Amino acid sequence: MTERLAPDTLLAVRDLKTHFVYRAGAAAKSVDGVSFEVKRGETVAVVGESGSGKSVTSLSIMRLLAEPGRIVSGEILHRDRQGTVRDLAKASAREMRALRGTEIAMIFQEPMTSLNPLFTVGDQIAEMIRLHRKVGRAEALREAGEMLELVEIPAARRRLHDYPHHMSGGMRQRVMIALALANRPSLLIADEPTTALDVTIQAQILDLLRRLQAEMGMSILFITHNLGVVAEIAKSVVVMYAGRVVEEAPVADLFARPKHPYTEGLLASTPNAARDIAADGARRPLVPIPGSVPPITALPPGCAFEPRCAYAAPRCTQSVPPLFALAPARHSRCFRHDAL
Amino acid sequence: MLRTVLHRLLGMLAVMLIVVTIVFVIVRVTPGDPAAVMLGPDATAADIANLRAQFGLDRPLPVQYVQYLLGLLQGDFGRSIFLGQPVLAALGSRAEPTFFLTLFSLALAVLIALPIGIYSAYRRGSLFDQAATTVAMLAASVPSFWLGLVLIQVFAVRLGWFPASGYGGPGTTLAERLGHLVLPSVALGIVSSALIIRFTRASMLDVLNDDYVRTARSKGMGEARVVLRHALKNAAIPILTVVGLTAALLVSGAVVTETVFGLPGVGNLVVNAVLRRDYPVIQGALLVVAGLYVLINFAIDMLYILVDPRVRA
Amino acid sequence: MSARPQPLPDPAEPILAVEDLATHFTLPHGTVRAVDGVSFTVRRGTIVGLVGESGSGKTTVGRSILRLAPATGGVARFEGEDLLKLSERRMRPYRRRLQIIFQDPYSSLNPRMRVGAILGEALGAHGLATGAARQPRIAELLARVGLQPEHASRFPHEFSGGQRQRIGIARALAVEPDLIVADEPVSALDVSVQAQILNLMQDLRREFGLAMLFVAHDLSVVEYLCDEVVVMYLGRVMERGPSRDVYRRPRHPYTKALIATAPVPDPAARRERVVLRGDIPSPLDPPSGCVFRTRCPHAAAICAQTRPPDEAVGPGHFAACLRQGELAAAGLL
Amino acid sequence: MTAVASATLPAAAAEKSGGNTMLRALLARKAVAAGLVVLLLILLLAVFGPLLSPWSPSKLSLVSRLKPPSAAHLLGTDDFGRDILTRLAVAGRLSLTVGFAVVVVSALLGVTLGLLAGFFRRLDAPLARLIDAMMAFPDILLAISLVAALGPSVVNVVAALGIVYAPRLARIVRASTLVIRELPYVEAARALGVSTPRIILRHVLRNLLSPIMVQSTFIFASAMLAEAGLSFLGVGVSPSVPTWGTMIAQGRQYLDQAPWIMFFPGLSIVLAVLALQLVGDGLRDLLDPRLARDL
Amino acid sequence: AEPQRGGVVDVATIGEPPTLDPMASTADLVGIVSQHVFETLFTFGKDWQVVPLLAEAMPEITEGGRVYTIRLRQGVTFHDGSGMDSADVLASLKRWETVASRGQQAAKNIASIEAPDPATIRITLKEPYAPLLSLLAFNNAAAVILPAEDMAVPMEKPVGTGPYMLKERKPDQYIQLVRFDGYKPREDAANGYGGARHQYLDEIRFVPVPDPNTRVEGAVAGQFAYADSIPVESAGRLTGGKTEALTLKPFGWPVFVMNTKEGLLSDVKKRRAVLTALNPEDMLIAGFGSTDFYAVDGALYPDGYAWHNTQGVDAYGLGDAQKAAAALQEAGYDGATPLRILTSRQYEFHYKMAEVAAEYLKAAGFQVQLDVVDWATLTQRRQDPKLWDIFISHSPFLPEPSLIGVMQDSSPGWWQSEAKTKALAAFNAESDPAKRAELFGAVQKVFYDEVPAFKVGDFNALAAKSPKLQGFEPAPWPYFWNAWLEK
Ligand SMILES: Nc1ncnc2c1ncn2[C@@H]1O[C@H](COP(=O)(O)OP(=O)(O)OP(=O)(O)O)[C@@H](O)[C@H]1O
Ligand SMILES: Nc1ncnc2c1ncn2[C@@H]1O[C@H](COP(=O)(O)OP(=O)(O)OP(=O)(O)O)[C@@H](O)[C@H]1O
Ligand SMILES: [Mg+2]
Ligand SMILES: [Mg+2]
Repeated sequence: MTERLAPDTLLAVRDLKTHFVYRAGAAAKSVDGVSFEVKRGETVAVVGESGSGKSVTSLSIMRLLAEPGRIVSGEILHRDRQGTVRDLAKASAREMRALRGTEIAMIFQEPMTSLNPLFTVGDQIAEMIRLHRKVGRAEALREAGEMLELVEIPAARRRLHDYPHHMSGGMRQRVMIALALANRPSLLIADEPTTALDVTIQAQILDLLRRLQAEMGMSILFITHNLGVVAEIAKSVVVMYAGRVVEEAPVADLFARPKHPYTEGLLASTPNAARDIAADGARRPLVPIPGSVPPITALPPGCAFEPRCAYAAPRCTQSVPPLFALAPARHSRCFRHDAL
Repeated sequence: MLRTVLHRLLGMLAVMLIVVTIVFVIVRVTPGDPAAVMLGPDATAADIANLRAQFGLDRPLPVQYVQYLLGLLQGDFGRSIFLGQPVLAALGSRAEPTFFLTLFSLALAVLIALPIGIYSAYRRGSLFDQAATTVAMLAASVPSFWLGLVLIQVFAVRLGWFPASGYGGPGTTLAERLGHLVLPSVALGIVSSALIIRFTRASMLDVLNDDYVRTARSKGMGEARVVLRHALKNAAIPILTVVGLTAALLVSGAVVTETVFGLPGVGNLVVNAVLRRDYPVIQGALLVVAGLYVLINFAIDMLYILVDPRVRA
Repeated sequence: MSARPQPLPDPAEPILAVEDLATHFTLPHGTVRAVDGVSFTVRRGTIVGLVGESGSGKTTVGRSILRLAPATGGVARFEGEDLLKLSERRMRPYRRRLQIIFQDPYSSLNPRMRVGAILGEALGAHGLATGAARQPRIAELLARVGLQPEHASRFPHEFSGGQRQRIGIARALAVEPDLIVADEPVSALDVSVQAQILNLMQDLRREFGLAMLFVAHDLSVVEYLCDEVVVMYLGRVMERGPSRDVYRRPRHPYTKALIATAPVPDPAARRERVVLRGDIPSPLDPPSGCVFRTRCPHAAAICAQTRPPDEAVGPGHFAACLRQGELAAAGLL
Repeated sequence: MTAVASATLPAAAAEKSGGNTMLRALLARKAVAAGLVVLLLILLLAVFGPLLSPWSPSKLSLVSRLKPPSAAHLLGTDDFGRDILTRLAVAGRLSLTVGFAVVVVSALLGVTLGLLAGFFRRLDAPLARLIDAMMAFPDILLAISLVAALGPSVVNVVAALGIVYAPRLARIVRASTLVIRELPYVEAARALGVSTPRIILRHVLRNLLSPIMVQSTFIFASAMLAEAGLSFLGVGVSPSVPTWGTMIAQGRQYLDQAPWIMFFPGLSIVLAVLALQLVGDGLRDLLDPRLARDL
Repeated sequence: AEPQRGGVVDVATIGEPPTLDPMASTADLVGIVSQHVFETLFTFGKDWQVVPLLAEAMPEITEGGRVYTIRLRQGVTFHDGSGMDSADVLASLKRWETVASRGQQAAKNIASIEAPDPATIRITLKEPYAPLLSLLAFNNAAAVILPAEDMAVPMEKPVGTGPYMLKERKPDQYIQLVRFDGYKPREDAANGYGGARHQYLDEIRFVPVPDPNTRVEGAVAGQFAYADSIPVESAGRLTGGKTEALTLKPFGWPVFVMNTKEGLLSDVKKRRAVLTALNPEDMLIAGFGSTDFYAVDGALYPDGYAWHNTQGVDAYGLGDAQKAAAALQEAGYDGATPLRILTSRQYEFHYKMAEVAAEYLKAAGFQVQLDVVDWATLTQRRQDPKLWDIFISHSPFLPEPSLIGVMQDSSPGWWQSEAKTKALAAFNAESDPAKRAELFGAVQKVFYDEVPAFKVGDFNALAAKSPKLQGFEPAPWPYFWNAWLEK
């Protein structure tokens, strides 16, 4: 299987389908054909609106899907430190446990609830360390203190004995980062880690992640719905819509020349002072995308974006467009990508 | 933290005062004259009036209320009209069977319910879960006295394994007396386990969906540890709450069970006291049981403060 | 302590003048100074943006003006009448003229009421469009916010977030208000839908000459939509003035940092920026003097002693920083 | 954003309160459907049973006392020679009526109390204490004392159990009211100048109907069990009034000789209570999984 | 078999006695327990004749039946070790006159009580009063003899002269009596409650088991040597070798007492209509199941009692709805006022008879309202004439008819009439037993004429007894001296 994964690539998701299957036979095709790659030491952003399947994708990689979620098909190839390539979609529960926290770690959107309220933050970090390495409790706690220092928590050693509720949202997110990085994973999945935070705190966290990445060299899969954050942090971007990847591009290309009507619409509907406010203060009206995201259980048979699309053509209603490769690392799921 | 404790304490006292008042009101509007009962079928009206005066039953209600409150403050729960002994003593002498009955049924219920509840929640929707939920519900639907009667029929009358009723005579050892509690404890324990199963399951379901459980899994932790360390500890408080409250509920169940099994416990005393119009005893028992409930609640609150660092702040 | 708002150079009379508004919540373990001496004005037909980090008191300002939260001090003059002093009965006519739109499109509509009933209740509360006139009026309102008349018979859950937000706006419009407090009306919406609502708000302002107090924490939205902006921090106003001036030349270190840290959807625009250190202090125990000083890169000893007054730094532009003149001169602002 | 969506969605699904959809969703659960069918059967028996039966529920026939189940008397006769099936049906009317009436009484009491406590800050502290105090009494114990105080009659049993279960509803209603009171749609109504009673009725109470309904089915079940318990202890409904509880108490002495007298009413209780719990559980799962905590 | 000494018996009683002071209560349960601890001057023999107990012999009656001179037995000691003499007796009888309801009844006729010497007591009556000895002998509101220094009311410690003494009392759990070693039995042969009382058993424990089914189950499981008052329905369950049914035949009579003072039944015509309407046989079947346990009998005392006669009984047992309806109409019944029957389930047969009676009364045109309350409420409510028209009770066949409730003017029902007073006065003043029996016929005739109550019939009591319990004589108030356990 090794040959299927380029040597500089840490993770490759190929045509992943994750569905939530209910007894009634109805299935929510939350992730329905997602492909992308994460190279060593690089940050890939996954962007998309609420419900587009970003979280389900990341949880599929971690194999932490809640019932009745199932990976239906596709592969998730992962290369570990020893160079072994594994398909996580088929790995055993035991293999996954060994990988989680050591090779792949994850931080979540809600810093307020992602830490166990009944244990001190020191204990929670130390637990992570001791789950994967044979070290004593004291040693683990000492290391946990170091991790807290690393994530710039003031008076780190003292705060080891604090409970999560003693800390602000920004601090807790730092603790989560310390926890995730305690065993120096090669891949960090960050699922909207700054969405719940204020802009000033968000900036702190983004800075921190950038710095740690530079120091530790891990790859980051950064999930967000904020295009501004994407612009700040990512090297390449994956845009999702209704469970599918609609566009993939290096970050500069994406903002300069979107190759999917959805991406284009997204950019046009986001206020941008430089673009929208004239020198005399007059406002150019925003160009919203009409309508709203269709429910994941009732997608149109063709392109999911077609009902809202200004470029829609008859064939768009007939079949789901494939992911067209436009250039190296440049894909679009649009029949009419040339028209853009 | 001290402030929190004080606050809860004051709240508890306020609740107790209302409890006392409710009890007093209920009992005083009760018809049926304790004096008439005590004097027997052929007593004359004059005798009855005499005895009423002797017990202070002829004074106006507010006066009786104030007297009662004052008495309570001095630890005086009144004297049983019928038994001729202080209410606290009467309750105390009946505490043993009720205490052990409650303890055994609770222990039994918890032993049955906790593992089932936890596993049901963990395997939500599985065959085990469905079976456990259904059986629990069935157990909660069976009148406990019915179950008691069946147990007596089978294990005492037919098989003769356990005594049918009572609590042993004078000079019996504690062990012998406790033998009388096997059947009642089973009857009561099974019925109360239903509630604990449902609560445990619900609380576990709640926390199993919490974000920090997912965090624990993302650390690469084994399932047993995730469930028993991270989830259960968080579910422990609601579970403890229901266990505590079940203890209080068991007293209620004990009323019926003690009657079925002829156990001389507090529940039995209350039923008898109602029939005998023994006001102070009813007051005392209701008060003690409600007080216990309030205290258990308070204890759980305190436990909350101990276990949950968020409340401690 | 804080300076009275100066008479505006603009001839337009302010429809709402808030002076020294304070709203304190007494909790078991202390007093939260949610709003602590806030002053600003809203002129007819303008949109005033209220920005600040979470917990800075934006929502409480709006709720206090509408008497949904009990103000503890100050005045809020609506056409000269101090709303905060009115009895609930005398407040009633003003309830028609002031309206509110909420952030959460899910909890702001009663799930058990049909859309028609929701709008009907708004009309009924002030005896507007009674009897046969009501149905057409409801249809008209729905049309105005881009929905169909037949939507009146549906329940809120049958709508998407953006549509619900439109219903919330229609409810506010039903009583033909003069001023709307919009509390983060687009924060909960997806970007693609957010723009629809922003455009709708623009239209309404133009069409009805509505004045609006627009609460948001997305700076680019405020910049795009608002004529004036008020920047809050820990219950106080740091800076206020015409949007253009404030965004181009912020005269308060907090505003400057806020603008600098807001991510911009443009990878080319990655700038050097001052990242504020630390967290917002607890509103239970705000710092003395200038509340911002604990995170301010330019804090000096004096900042701990004196509460900075609102200082005019331009036409209609005020900043509450003791050192703003000094910093501006040094090119640090 | 996600949190809001996922918290509201299950509730929203249930709110397709076109009645029909909800009923269909309920029936889709096998257990709930079974519960509803059993309840319906019991109800039919109670309503039409006595009309169809050739026997009178009250007429004594001492020659045919204690007859085991037979073709003439499907479930046998009791110690007065009355047909058990017929009495079971009549008793079912009463048991169900008692259960239902208890629900009504406790709902009136509990909902009022809970709304007042939850909506008006000033009343909250004292009323919450009162609710706590009432909760402190174990149900049977309090019911016994109340029935003893009021006298054993159907009305008094209903009143007593109504009082006993009222705080359960009050607590839930209060807790939810405290939440709903702060919700934006209530605030919006206030901002519109909608009167307080109307806010309480249309905005608060309307949204409490589901939890009230769920809790009510459980109260219904508890009340039927409690009524049986009280009758068993001899402090319930007057024994001359046939309810399943009094029938069990009456049959207890014939446990050996004529077990059917006690068996069938017992079975009826178990079935009815089980059915109610199944329905309640289904409703709760459907309406709001979070309610599970309050039982 | 030969009586054997030793052993402990558990006796299941219907409840906890309200007091152990036999003077303070007329409840049967009090008498059952306390008769083992306390003794009276006289008691009843096998055929309900008065026989001496603490008295040496039957009294010497002089002055036309007005003076009773009673010789006391010598060497009798109390449980506290002190000896009994006439001072104790005098004090006890004084206490009885004030505390006990039957004592108060007697006191009305007593002019004085004196103790001329330590071994003699003398009672002087105002008028001849035949029931006196029965009153002194009765174990119910009993004239027990206590040590003179223990006269406190309520009683502080139960010290008597009986064969057993109190060791421990745990209310609702047990009353433990142990053999009193200082007891000196009489020398004459055992004769009912009288004669020699042998103390074979080491201990007697009275265990209150209010629930009749629990008594049955306990008995079947072999837990109780004796279980009192078993519902007759359960007779069939008393099998299995550890227990057997014991019937006391006849035990007593269920009675529907009518309110002659106020309300519907203050009209004698309507009371007669009730009498006509009721069918005692059906009521007895419902209450007692089979003729093993009841007899349809209108006489106030069944055959075999000296008081038996058939005066007036032809009015009994008609169960004639039409005739009753006619009588009712004639009496001017409005057809709407409810006839309130007050009953309880403490004794299941009360309730069952009430159910049947209600059907018959309805057939006769009465509006019937059944008020089923608990026994405590019943005993209270029946004191208030405004609350009821009929209440249901029962009584053992008392050795002395004048002790019967309805014969008392003041007891609930409040039956008073010239005819009654006259008939009773004549009966009470006569001391010759044969003449008294005849005079009682006249009393019974008035009873059926004025219908102050409805005697339903005779019934037998059922008890459960272990086959090992020997030498036990069935009695309405069971006693356990003279009984022994077979090993
Ligand atoms: N446990 C689940 N059961 C059923 N459906 C689910 C579940 N989790 C997610 N889904 C569905 O899968 C789809 C994708 O959800 P996902 O959480 O991945 O979206 P997202 O892109 O992360 O959105 P957000 O920005 O709101 O976090 C949604 O339609 C959601 O309803
Ligand atoms: N009813 C209340 N009782 C107590 N404290 C309150 C209340 N309402 C608001 N607060 C407190 O007042 C402060 C300001 O809250 P407010 O909601 O006005 O902030 P905000 O700027 O709107 O924040 P966000 O951006 O999170 O909506 C916060 O610290 C908050 O906890
Ligand atoms: Mg997500
Ligand atoms: Mg806000």
